[in-house]
This record gives sequence, C-alpha cells and structure tokens, in this order.
Amino acid sequence: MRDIYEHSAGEDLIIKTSVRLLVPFIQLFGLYVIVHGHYSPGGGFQGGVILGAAFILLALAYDMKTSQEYMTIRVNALFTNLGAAIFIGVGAVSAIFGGLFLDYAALNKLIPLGPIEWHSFGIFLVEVGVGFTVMSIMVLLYWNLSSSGTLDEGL
Amino acid sequence: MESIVGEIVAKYNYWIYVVLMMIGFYAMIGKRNLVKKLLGMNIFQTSIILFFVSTGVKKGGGIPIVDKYQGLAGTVEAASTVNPLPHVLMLTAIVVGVSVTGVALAVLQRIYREYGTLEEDEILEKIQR
Amino acid sequence: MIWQLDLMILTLVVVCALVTINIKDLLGASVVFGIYSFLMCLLWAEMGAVDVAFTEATVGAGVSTIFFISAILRTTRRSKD
Amino acid sequence: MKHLALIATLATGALLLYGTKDFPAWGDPQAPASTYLSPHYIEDAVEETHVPNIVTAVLGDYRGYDTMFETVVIYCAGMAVVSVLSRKREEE
Repeated sequence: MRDIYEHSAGEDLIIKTSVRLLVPFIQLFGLYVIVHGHYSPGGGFQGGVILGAAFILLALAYDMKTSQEYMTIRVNALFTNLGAAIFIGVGAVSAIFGGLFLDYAALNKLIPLGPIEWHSFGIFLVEVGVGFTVMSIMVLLYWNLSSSGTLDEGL
Repeated sequence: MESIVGEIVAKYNYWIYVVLMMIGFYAMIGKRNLVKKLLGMNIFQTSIILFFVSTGVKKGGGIPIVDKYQGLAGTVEAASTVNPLPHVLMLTAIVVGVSVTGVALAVLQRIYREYGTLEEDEILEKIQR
Repeated sequence: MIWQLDLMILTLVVVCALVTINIKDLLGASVVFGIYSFLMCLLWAEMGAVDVAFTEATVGAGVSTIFFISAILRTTRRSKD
Repeated sequence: MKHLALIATLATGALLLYGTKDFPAWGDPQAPASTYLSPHYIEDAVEETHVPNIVTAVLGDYRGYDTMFETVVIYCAGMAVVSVLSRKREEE
C-alpha cells in the first residue's frame, strides 16, 4: 500500500508546483464569492465549497499530511462550530435586542447603522457563518472518505 | 392538429423530466450494486430539482439580479424577471443532497469493511449464513 | 431560454443518465455522472437560475464527483450490473 | 425482480405523464407559481434589504430559518460521517 502510494501520487514536480501556485488564488476566489454574494451569483454555500475544494486539491496533489499541516483537525472542528455559532448567535442576539429571531433590524439598537442597512449586513454575517461550516464539513467529509476513517493517510 | 403541436411545444420538457425520473427510479430499485443505487438516487433528485427550477421560468425573463437604483425606485416589473423562489428552495436542496451523498458513501464504506462486497445479493447471502 | 439549446442539452442529459446506470465500471459511472451534473448546470444557467447553476457547478460537478471517486477507490470498482 | 422494477417504473412514469396534462405551459408568465408570492419578492426585496441579488435576499432574510436548519443538517452530516467511519490505525 505504502510504496504504490508513493509512486502513484505526489511525486510529480509539475503537479506540485502548479497546485502550490494555484491554491492561494482559489482561496481568494472563494472569499470573493462569499463577500460579493450581494451583487453577483454566489454566497455562503458556493464560496464555502470553493474554499473547501482548495484544501481538497492540496490533499489530492500532495498527501493528507500536507493538507493537515495547513488546516489541522482541531482547527477544522473549531471552524465547524464557529460557523454554526455565528449563524445562531446572530439570530439569538437580534432576539435579545427586542426583535424576532433572525430579524436583523433589531440589531440597530446595538450599533446604529439604520434598520435597512442592518438587513444587508446581517445577511452578510449569516453568509460568513454558512461559508465556514460548509468549508470545514466538506474537508472533513473528504478526509474521512478518502482514508476510510483513519485520517492519517489518504489516496 | 394545431392544438396538438402547441401542446407538444408547451410540455415537451416536462416529459423529458419524467423520463429522467424514471431512469433514476429504475436504478434505485432494479440495480443490485449499492453505488449504482446511490447514483440513481442522485439522478432522481436532480430531475426533481430541474422540475422545480423550470416552474419559475418566464418567457423573455431576465436573471433575478436587479439594478439597485431601479429597485430602490420601485420600477422593477415582476414579469421581466424569473421567479426567484424555486431557486432559493433548490439551492438548499442541492447542498443537503451532497451531505446525504457523503453520509451514504460513509455507510457504504462501512458495509464494505464488514462484508467485503457491495452487491446486494452477496450481502444477503452472507447475512443468511 | 433558447429552445434549440434546451432540447440539445436535454437529449445529452438523458444519454448521460442512461450511460451512468448501464456502465459496468463504477469509476467510469462516476465520471459520466460528473458530466451529467455539468450538463445540468448548463441547463440551469440557460433557464436563468444563475445561483443554482453556480452551486451545481461547484457542488455537483466538483465535490460530489470527488467524494464518489475517493469512496470507490477505497472499496471496489467491480459491479455486476 | 428486474421485471417487477420495470413494471413499477413504467406505471409511475405513466401516472406522471398523465399528470402533466394539467400543468401550465412552459415559460408562461401567468402560471400559478409565478403570481402568488414572488411578485412581492421581486418588486420589494431591494427596498426592504438593499441587496440587488434577490436570491441572496430571500435566502438570508425572508427564509432565514430554512438556511439555518440547512446548516444544522450539514453539521449533523459531518458528525454522522465521523461517528460511522472513525477508527484507530491499529484495528485492521
């Protein structure tokens, strides 16, 4: 298993170099898709999946250890919980400040920007939360499926 | 004759969605391999999503991203923009579908670790024994 | 919404679905399913659903195919039907 | 088994093909799906949220519960995969 793996993948200089050059641009594009979702097609799901695909590409071209150097399992779990907590936290805070659950206009009492601007900004916060959760869950699914649960040695 | 041609032009894509759904449904119950069943489930799901998205189409309608100043002035016409509501619902359905696929593939790997095969009849034989 | 393009892509979609469920090799079936997803993405972009098309291009044609291939390489490529 | 599956599939397909008789024509602007709620979204979403992309506005604001529980579903899928598949290296 081990030597087939070492000869079959990860040893090609062209693939390694091009992936190393490509990954920052893919991550930048993912962040652009999340942030620019108000004005163009895109949003939390799509940007999160693109951000996750950058790590999956790293794990395919190098090996799983390399991708876990850039995003450890602990950081992955942190991002998963952070995304869900951002989403539910925004809803809960807007409920605490006098509105309904997920009624962003109530956040105007916290920072006065104007209720309609808070609608726009609340959608942005929620999309960031969705993006974090989707990114880390996609990476986690790929790690588990490609190593069949051991998380230490991939395809 | 005229009405039959009009009926065909107006409905032909609904018939093709039904054909796609039949392909997926047959793969789900007729094929013995579990990965084939999963691919059939994905085809089924995509045909349903395709049907929902196609209910929002309007002839000559633009994409659901409007000009901001036109929208603030309130001069956007509903007839010139496609219906955005099915898009929202199906966006959710696609992302839920990929997580369902992930869980199903995890269960398949667990079945393979337990029985050493992915064919339904061989698994049933091993369970009988 | 151009009906010639629509009819052509719909025909290709049905052909890809038939090939997906009839091919014996599971890895080949997954790759044809990726093509199916991408054609579906074209169909949605042509119907004006740009967000759904973007999601399908990233999720269906990208990540879902990778999940299928990684799970198949971990188990078996063999299929009896 | 295969014949039974084929018969069931053909029966379902015939029923659905019969059902398409009552659908509105494809691309009809006066279809029931396009006249009830969506004109409100198209005409008023930008004024109420300042977001030009109507799909994002409906996804994040009008139907926030839908998106929230969808995130919870993805979270649960990740947890389910870990708990179904996880094992230590030495077990093989």
